[in-house]
Amino acid sequence: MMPVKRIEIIVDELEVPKVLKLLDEAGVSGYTVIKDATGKGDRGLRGGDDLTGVFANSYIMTACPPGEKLDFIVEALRPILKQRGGVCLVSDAHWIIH
Amino acid sequence: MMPVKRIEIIVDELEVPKVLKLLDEAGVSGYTVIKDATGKGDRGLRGGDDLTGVFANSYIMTACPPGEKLDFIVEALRPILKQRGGVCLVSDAHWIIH
Amino acid sequence: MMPVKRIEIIVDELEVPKVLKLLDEAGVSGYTVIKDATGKGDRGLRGGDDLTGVFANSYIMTACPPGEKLDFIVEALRPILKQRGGVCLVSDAHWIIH
Amino acid sequence: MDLNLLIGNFLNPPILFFFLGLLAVFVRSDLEIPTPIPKILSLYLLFAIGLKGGVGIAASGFETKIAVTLAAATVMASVVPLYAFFILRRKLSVADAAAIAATYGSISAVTFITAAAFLEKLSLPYGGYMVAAMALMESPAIIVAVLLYRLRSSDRNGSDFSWRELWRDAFFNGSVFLIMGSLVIGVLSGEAGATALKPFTSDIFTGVLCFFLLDMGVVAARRLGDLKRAGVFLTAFGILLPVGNAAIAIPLAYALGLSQGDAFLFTILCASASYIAVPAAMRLSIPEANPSLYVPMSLAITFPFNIIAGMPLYLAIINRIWS
Amino acid sequence: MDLNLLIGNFLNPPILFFFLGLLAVFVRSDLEIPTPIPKILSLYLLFAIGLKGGVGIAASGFETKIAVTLAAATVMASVVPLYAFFILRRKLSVADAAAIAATYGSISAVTFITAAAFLEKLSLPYGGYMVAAMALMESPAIIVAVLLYRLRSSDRNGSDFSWRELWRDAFFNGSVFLIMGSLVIGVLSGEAGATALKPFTSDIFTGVLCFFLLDMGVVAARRLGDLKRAGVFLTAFGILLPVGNAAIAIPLAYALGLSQGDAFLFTILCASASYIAVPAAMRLSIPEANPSLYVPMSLAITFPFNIIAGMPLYLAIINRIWS
Amino acid sequence: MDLNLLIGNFLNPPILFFFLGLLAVFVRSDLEIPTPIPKILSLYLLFAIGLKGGVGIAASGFETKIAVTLAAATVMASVVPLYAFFILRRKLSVADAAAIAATYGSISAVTFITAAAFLEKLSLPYGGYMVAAMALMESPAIIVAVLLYRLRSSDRNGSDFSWRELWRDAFFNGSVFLIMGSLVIGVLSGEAGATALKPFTSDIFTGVLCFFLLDMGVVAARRLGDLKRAGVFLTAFGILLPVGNAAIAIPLAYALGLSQGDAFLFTILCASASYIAVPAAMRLSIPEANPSLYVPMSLAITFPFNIIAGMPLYLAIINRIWS
Ligand SMILES: Nc1ncnc2c1ncn2[C@@H]1O[C@H](COP(=O)(O)O)[C@@H](O)[C@H]1O
Ligand SMILES: Nc1ncnc2c1ncn2[C@@H]1O[C@H](COP(=O)(O)O)[C@@H](O)[C@H]1O
Ligand SMILES: Nc1ncnc2c1ncn2[C@@H]1O[C@H](COP(=O)(O)O)[C@@H](O)[C@H]1O
Ligand code: NA
Ligand code: NA
Ligand code: NA
Repeated sequence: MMPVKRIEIIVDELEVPKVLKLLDEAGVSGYTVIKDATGKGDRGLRGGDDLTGVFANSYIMTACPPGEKLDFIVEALRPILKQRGGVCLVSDAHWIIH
Repeated sequence: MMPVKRIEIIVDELEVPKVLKLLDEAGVSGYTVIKDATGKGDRGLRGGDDLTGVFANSYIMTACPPGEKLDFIVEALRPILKQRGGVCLVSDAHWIIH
Repeated sequence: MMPVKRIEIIVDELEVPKVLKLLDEAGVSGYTVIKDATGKGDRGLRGGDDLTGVFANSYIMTACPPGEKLDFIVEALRPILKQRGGVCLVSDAHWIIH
Repeated sequence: MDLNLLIGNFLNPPILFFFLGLLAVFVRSDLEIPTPIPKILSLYLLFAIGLKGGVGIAASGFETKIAVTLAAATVMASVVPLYAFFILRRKLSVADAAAIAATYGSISAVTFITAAAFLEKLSLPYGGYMVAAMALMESPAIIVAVLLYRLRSSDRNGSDFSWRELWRDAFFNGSVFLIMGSLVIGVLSGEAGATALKPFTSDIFTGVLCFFLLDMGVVAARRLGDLKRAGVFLTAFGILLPVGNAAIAIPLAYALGLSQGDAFLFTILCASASYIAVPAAMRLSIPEANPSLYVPMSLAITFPFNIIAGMPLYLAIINRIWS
Repeated sequence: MDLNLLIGNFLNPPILFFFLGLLAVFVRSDLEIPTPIPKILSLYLLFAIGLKGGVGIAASGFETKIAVTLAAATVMASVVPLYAFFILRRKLSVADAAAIAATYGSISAVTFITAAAFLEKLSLPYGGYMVAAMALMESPAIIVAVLLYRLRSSDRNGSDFSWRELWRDAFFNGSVFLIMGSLVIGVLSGEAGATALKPFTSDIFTGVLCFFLLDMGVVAARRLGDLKRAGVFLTAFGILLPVGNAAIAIPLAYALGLSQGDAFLFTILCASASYIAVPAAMRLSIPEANPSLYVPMSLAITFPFNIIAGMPLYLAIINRIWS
Repeated sequence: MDLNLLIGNFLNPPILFFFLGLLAVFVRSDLEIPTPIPKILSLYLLFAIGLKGGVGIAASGFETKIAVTLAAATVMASVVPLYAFFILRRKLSVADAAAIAATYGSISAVTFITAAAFLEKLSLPYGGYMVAAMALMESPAIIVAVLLYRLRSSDRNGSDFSWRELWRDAFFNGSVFLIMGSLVIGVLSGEAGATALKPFTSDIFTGVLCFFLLDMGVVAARRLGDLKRAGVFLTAFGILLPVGNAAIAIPLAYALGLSQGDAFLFTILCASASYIAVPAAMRLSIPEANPSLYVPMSLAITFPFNIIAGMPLYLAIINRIWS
């Protein structure tokens, strides 16, 4: 089992393409997206109840080896999160290599 | 990056408002909810296949700094989980501060 | 709070029954499934945009005590992941016992 | 003629699609209506039946006979859970007995709708106010059951219980609210509104109902497994109580001088058991009760029994008595 | 007669269902249309109105008067955000002012659709090309607002800004694209296509609209809370600007020699505010702007005002002037 | 007249909406039909066509000619994958060859439905039993392909393979099961059922088909990228094999003495490729095969080719021969 960093990102549905582009640039091996995550944060309630996607979140998860990639992603995400809001959590995990 | 506790709660869709109220009372900075999580546990299969929400789960995730808040949440959740079933996991993570 | 291993599995929607059967055999106390996880990996983009389920992922999460169960699950999963693709992450967590 | 009714009902597309749904699960087909479609289909059915009822009332006007019928409906909905509770107490915990009592005291809108479609197929008329009766019958059983539960049960986990919430769950839960609302809108907008909405609320209605019952079949079959837990007593209860309720409802309807169509719907309401409004309310106000008992009972026993055997049976009896 | 219009509109099922949705939230009912159903309902409405418009154009043919009207529509959609911006700047940041200006410069397809249904109820005819006008009026305000924002704002976070993307968001966002596409398809397939699609696009239309407005009511009521943040100034703005726009649109429509139906739709377009296309575009190109201002303003103030009071008001005035 | 057919088909709303879907992706619009709506739309289409077919059979009755046609259909569905496999083996692995062979041996219900709508537009009649033929043609290719695969491939990963599961996936997968079920229900409920369901199954059918094809266009365009991997050989295969199958099907249909409408549908069935039932089955029983080959081939090449150029082409030839 390979130690990896598990990065969880929660952002506007509308920001998702930008974040995924960023992950591709970082060269992660892949990612998983769960749409229609509702929630609450500094920008208030986010019902998935609208037609605009302005108030809907998506949940993005990617596992990547610790090191440069991770730092690149984190640094690239900061401005987005700062400007557009959202959350990014990093935790440790082990990847079952197959 | 700030060390935080990542709390995951899986409960009846019907219990969600109660749990969120509890989280608000605990003063967490926010939370994320993913509806329509199906699953299996002590109370048997939980298809998302019903009209009542009685057999549907929701997944709730919140990140909060370790310490009192966490303890408050855990203690407040216990009776709910005991009575209504459900699961609560706590793990370590780092929050990208923006 | 009981230390547990948090196993996350992301596979084809079509593989889910097989994986859940496997988890039941391993005797886990339960699991949670989130359907319609889209994503990207070695097998390319996985829009949830098709009628076949061939290109849709599901997210499976189970918490189980460290030890044999875990090893059994990991070993049983490897061939499936190898052949059908997908990802399995294992991380540490604490279960709020109720 | 009873047999004709039975067969006629059996060959009714909605019923056939219910069977198709059951069959899908038995042959382990992966056929299923993905969430949240069943939810929206049921909202559509409530929306449509509510409007139909409202327009019907607007047309017929409001007579005292209607008021009497509505009163009778409310009374039945409050009495049924009482005797159901005491029957169930012989074998079950207070919590389970109360929750199942609520389930059978309340009504199943889809059963009502299927029955109404059955009447239309036989071109037997019915009054729009019966929809109002349905709406009125959803909630009382919930209140009665929770009262029984709280009077009889030692552990009241009063901590997080609130009458206000119960009241809201009982009278303002989505389905009750939507039927009532559509009913009122039907009354207000009357003929004009009716004609504008007819293609949506009437013409495609049967088709949507078929689709919905297809899903009901799948869900019912899936829940059948839980019945092992329910055992013989509850399985029998799931068939005999509806018949018993019908045995009370039919004479009562006769005494009230209802038309055959109205009497039939009144009977089916008393005989039917809830699986939308009540389970949600019970889960919240009687958490000790086991949903794997009361949901499969109403969904996998009483609902199929009513739409397959119950409807033709009740109607046959009514035809005998009225003619 | 104004009063009749008001009441007639008020008793229109779609409006009544909008109120029902509001009410559901106020009584804290759990009634809601689950995602993604509202999305698909709105796609259906755009699809249907687009086809209707296209067929209408195919029937009427393309005269210069149409071209003039379309030009006037585009001009209005570009001018409204200008003066809206400078009014808003008195109290708001450049970002918020620009975003709200875009919201009110653009249009609300659902308001237009509700207005069209209102006309059909009164059997007042309107030209299919008004749908084209609607489609044309969605985008200009977005461009204008972003221009204003980028000229006036110091921090342009130019980093991730791209005109190509803005252009695409403005002209190819899902709703604009679907209306335009359906419109063209309506023109191409003409009468033959129309008859084949009529049951889907016309007959069940009102019913679907009711369902959609039920959800709109729920969403609007949920967003009402955000209005505290908006305050008196913006709440007043949300009502007065539409009226002001109407006061410009009506004489203009008269000058252009539009029929009463077309004038009414032209007015409602100018008076309506966007809550689908614009918020998404603003979120991406003016991220500093606070969506909790511009969304609730258009959704919870302007939309209800227009469909409840605005429509009968504007039509009454038009009837006065034209007759 | 061929040209008229081509244009007439091209201006058919469903086809136009397919193009609109393609266009949406090319201009990078964010238009999309959110899941699970496409799924439910396709269930609706199967439901509706199944009922139509059943009612048709109930009306026409069951003659030997029908039996012969169904037999021929089954044979074609078993033979096509055979020769397809050996053609494909020249360039591809056993797994990929078998999976693609299954894809082209089986049928596309939506292609069939679009073809049926095309016939109705030209008011050419067809027999309800052709729907039965469609249902029968879905599964054999799956069995044949898996047989070929398991005979020819060294690595059989027999571990988790089960014929029972394969059988179930082939004959009881959701789409096959729903068509078959609706067909039988159509036969059982006959005229009475038909009239009750007509508004839902027939009137709004074309509209729903347009919506579904809009989504098909989006999905097909998205999958176009994968075709790079497919290369020239498979791209050509995706067009030439259908034409080849049609070249066999048309004379066969003539020999069987089918009407023009039935012959056309028989041809389109042989020419069409599956992208619902087969991919799911292949994924499970031939996991080595690459879905990014067989799905885009049927979805992004063969499906568009058939509904745009194939349908008018096949019909033109049939008209020539039959007249
Ligand atoms: N402490 C938290 N834990 C989990 N999710 C959060 C937290 N804070 C914010 N979020 C999620 O991130 C989204 C955007 O956060 P914000 O930008 O702070 O409004 C919220 O809608 C939540 O879904
Ligand atoms: N060991 C577990 N791992 C992950 N999820 C679980 C586990 N046990 C239970 N769950 C989830 O929690 C829900 C309620 O659990 P229970 O109350 O035990 O029936 C289940 O339906 C699952 O979705
Ligand atoms: N590095 C990763 N992080 C998160 N999810 C991943 C990762 N790699 C693959 N996945 C998920 O696993 C699915 C199947 O992966 P694959 O078999 O590599 O195509 C993908 O569609 C993603 O949803
Ligand atoms: Na009852
Ligand atoms: Na406007
Ligand atoms: Na074929």
